[in-house]
Amino acid sequence: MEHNILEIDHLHVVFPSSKGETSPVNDVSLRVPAGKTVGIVGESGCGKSMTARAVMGLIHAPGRITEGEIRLCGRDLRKLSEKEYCSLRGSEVSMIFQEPMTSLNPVMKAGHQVEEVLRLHTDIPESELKQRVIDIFRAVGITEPEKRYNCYPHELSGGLRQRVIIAMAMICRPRLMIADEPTTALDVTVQAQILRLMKDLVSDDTGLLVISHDLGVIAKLCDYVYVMYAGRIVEESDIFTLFDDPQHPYTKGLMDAVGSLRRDAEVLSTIPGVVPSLAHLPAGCSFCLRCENGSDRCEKELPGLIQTGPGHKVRCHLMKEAGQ
Amino acid sequence: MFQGKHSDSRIQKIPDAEQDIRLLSQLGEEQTLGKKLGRMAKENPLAVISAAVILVLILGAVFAPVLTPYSYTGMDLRNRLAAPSAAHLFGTDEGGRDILTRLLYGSRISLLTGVVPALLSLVLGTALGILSGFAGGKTDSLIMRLADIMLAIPSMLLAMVIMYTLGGGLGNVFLTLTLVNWAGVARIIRSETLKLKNTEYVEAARVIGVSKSRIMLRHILPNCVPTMIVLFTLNIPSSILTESSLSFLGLGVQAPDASWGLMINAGRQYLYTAPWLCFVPGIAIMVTVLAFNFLGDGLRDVLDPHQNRE
Amino acid sequence: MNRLLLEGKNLSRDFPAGHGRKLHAVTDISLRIYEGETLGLVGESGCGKSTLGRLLIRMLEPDSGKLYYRGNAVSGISEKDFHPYRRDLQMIFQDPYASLNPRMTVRDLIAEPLEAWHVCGSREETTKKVLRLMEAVGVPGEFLMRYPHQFSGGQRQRIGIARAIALDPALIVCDEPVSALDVSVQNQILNLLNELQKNRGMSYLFISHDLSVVHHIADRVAVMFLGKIMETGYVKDIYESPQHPYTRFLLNAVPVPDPHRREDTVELLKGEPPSPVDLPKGCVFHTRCPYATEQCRNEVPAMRPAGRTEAACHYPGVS
Amino acid sequence: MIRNICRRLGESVIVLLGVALMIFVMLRIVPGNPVATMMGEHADLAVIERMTAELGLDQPVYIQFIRYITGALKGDFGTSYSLGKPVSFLMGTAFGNTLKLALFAALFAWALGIACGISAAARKNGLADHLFMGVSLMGVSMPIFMVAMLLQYVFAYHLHWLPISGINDWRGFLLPAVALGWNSAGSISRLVRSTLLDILQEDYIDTARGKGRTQAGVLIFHAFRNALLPVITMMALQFSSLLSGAVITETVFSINGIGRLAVQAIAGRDIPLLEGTALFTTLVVILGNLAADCLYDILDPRIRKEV
Repeated sequence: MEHNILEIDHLHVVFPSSKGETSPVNDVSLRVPAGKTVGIVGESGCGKSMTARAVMGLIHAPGRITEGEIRLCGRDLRKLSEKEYCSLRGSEVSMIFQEPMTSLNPVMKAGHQVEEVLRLHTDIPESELKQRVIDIFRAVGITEPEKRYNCYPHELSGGLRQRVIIAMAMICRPRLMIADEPTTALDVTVQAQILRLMKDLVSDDTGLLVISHDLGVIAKLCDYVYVMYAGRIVEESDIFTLFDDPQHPYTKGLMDAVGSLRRDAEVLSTIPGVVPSLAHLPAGCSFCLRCENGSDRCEKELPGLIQTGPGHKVRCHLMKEAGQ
Repeated sequence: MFQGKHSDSRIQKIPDAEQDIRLLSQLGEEQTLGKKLGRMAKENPLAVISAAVILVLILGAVFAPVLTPYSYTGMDLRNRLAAPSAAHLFGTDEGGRDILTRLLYGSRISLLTGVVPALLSLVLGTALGILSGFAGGKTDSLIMRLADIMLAIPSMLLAMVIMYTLGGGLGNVFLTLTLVNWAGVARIIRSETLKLKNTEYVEAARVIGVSKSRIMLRHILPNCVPTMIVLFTLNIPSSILTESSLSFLGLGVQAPDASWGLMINAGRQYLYTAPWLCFVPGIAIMVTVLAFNFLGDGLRDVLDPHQNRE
Repeated sequence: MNRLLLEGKNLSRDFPAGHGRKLHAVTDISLRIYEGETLGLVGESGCGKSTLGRLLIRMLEPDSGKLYYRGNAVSGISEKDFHPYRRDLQMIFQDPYASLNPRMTVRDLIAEPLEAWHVCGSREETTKKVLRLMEAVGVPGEFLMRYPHQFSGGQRQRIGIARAIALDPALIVCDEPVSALDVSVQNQILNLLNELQKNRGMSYLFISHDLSVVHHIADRVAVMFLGKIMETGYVKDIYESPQHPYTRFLLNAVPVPDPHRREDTVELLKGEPPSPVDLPKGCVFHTRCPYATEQCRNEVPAMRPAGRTEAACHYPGVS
Repeated sequence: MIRNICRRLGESVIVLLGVALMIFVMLRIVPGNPVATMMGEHADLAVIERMTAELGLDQPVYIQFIRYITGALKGDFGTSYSLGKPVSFLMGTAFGNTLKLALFAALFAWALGIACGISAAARKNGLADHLFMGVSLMGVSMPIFMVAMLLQYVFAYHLHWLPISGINDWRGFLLPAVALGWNSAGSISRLVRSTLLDILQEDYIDTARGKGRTQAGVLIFHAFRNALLPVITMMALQFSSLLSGAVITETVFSINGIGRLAVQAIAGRDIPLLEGTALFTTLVVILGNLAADCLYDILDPRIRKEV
């Protein structure tokens, strides 16, 4: 029987602002099963990064989690003290950040930054630390690891820095790794290398959560996908069903936009309009103003997640009608 | 099904999420000056209080003759070095003159020595700074070397040397403080100009064919304004402090003009017998400078593009 | 074939890289842009594509090389003599947040080129023209007096486009105009650019790192690597039968948004681009090329016809 | 890096020459013959002329300047009119005192400034933050002579804990050093705080927290190292303002230092002495900045490794 590494239930993240509170993450529930890679896909500002930060306990003030549960291997993370959380970060759950150029401390040697994780979480004797780091460098495909150990971040290329960050995230063999747009800042040829490396990150008793706006990256890595829009999950499904049979109008629009570009259509598909402001979300479906089939009901009543097939859920009133 | 609907007017009216996200992550959103000041007023009550204090000081200076029954030169030798009392709120000095009265009149000089040099050095420094940053080459190195020289000499000594050359007096104090302060302004405005010069919107103006002088006036100068306001507000207290130090050494304004620094200079020999002679004007200086600093800090927090993340 | 619009010959440009060293951004590039076409310029970050774009419209001066606009030599002439050509050579920028002066209203922003060239007689006339331009790019006229921060990224990019087309230029250099935008908005802008080209007949030099975007919008493509053009040709030929190994690796590296095709079958390029400060001898690609020979390490390959494209490779079509 | 230092050294020499020229010219355009001023109203005209010639003051200004510079290079800044001794001798004795005072003050300012800055940044908008920043701003806003007189009044006059003036032992330095360093401590703590707060927004801080570093660990092991760079530059600049402040502090506490010498020079209309003190102080400031630049290069790996 498969078990879940990460379970998020009804997570709400709230940011107070001058115009009242906004919720970049609104009633998000998701699962990362052992041995699987799960993706969250959505456009900028949909709350996908904020969800990842919530799991890491790294939401910047004044934002805070107001509701919901986050369980890592059964432990409720929201009940942890800050100290307990610190001992968890890096050892049980770790994050691969988006910007390799700025995510490493510029005045520390790359090797020392990775070593730091071991120092914080393990009792490995001082004499072995360096060897461990060099081993992990080799494992993530860093050539000449002994030399790179002593390099400062500015002496490394973007791809190498991202490998260092991955090394840092995996060196303590955490149960869950979160990759927030891990290849967005990289060139295509380097991105392909990093994606290939990331495919091998998951083992039988760990999980990987990938955050991306790029359907190509998601298609390459993930087993299961959540689509987010304006702070809510609008569709979830296994990867094949999602790409073969997208149900939510937003997901369809997104797929069409990407698909028409690839097919080289004469006129490209677009989703009309812009993402609504989080401060002015309609009471009902947040996509209703951009949706072709939006009705009065959509504007007023928030649709729930409706099961349309095995493991396939969609947040849309049209679905219910289709199911009835 | 979603094809070619980008001109649908319904869509354009939906407010934009990107902005909210930017606000959320506390990245500075471009706002108008008025809005920023409003934000400061809301988030930084100290800055508002400081502005009020400054207003009170200015009113006190302007209406000094109305506010006090005493004359500021009139001696009253029977009443020398009187301690603070109901009649003389802050006591009297060695000539029996009311200290509150002298303080009010002195604030005219002290505020002027803050504002006038700050304004003059702002104009001079901004002009030279923009010129230096925009022209580059020889003009740039000439102006910047000159600024380096001015900045290398400790400001107090520079002020002393210039005051020695020019002699005392209010006008010369203005000139001296301007000469001491312009270089700092020029440097900051120059680096601001260099940054602005490399922005995409200045490049975009160049590609359109906008002339250089127009780029300086329409694109660079207006975007320097927030920095200029902050520099101006922070140069006032530093000028007041330098002037008070100069007057304390007897090098600043000359009697019968009375600045707060000069009052302290005169009262110094009575420090142990009549400490209010020194401490009352001293506190006045501190409060004034503090108010301008608080206001300047508040303005910087909302105006300075480099500090906007707070 | 349409008439030749702009031609760059042997353009080179270095930048100081500190400590007396040079960063070779563009090395000996020759390029032609024809009337009414879209030339896509693709390459990874730091390959010099933005520099090349700016060299071609003289927003940057080349260290060496010549520039011809409709047959007239426009390099080596003074800035004043060049000024009349400026009108015809416009640009759209990457970052819609940085390329509009935050202190100017939409009206002033779009009027700026009109006023700089005294296109309209009066203020009212200018405003009318501004409104027409806003309509053309799909920004509602009622937003005339708004400031850039009140718009979304896509709308700002539309304002930038309105500025660029205000003077009816013959060529617009589009420097990564959609890379800062989300995919649904990106498609809106691409549709707009296509529509404007159809109506107005200008040429685009479309600079992008995104191969699918270039595939869609370009008629011809030039692939750049480390300051050199590796391959040029019609978009169909480049994407279907690339001759230069770099082009092939680049195309293979793009992740396909289709989970059924995610198995890793193709060979990936090893390593990362060398530094543009210390260019490799011979072919600049040889350090990453699995087919490199002694000849590649020593001899700079010339651009020559290969298959249906032109490639700068000693062994075009090798695999 | 060596090249950088050489370039800066060259620039410093140019700036120093510029300073010398400026001060020299400024003091020469003072109306009236300085010798006459110095000797008083009743001096014999012939004597004045002889003195003028002796001091070389009848020569064109540029010749005087060249003479002065060549002299200064040999350590000869001329003879003080008012004190009748060589300027270099006077400055030699005074400089020791000023340096000691400035170093004590700097030590006090740096230690207090950094400690306050870090604790304020650790909890932005917390109690410590408001308290320390309020005190710092007061430090920046109080004229040095006020602080000095206040300290004198409270600790020497009322409490008799420390001497009112004079620097016979380390206790004598205590009040002047605090008075002088107070202001700098304020500037430094404000800079430390704002730099740290800026750095805490950087991506690599998230990385460090993601590793499991505690808030304090992040602040000390990651943020402070990076904050040190701008703070060091600031400290060097503060050294210049310390020397400015020394003029006042030395006057209030009657310490025989360079600053007091400068004040005496002005009182005695003593041009060589004023020139000498101004130039020498500037030299010290420039050397301080040079040292800070080098330290910056050593601390920042981004500059260090690029040879």
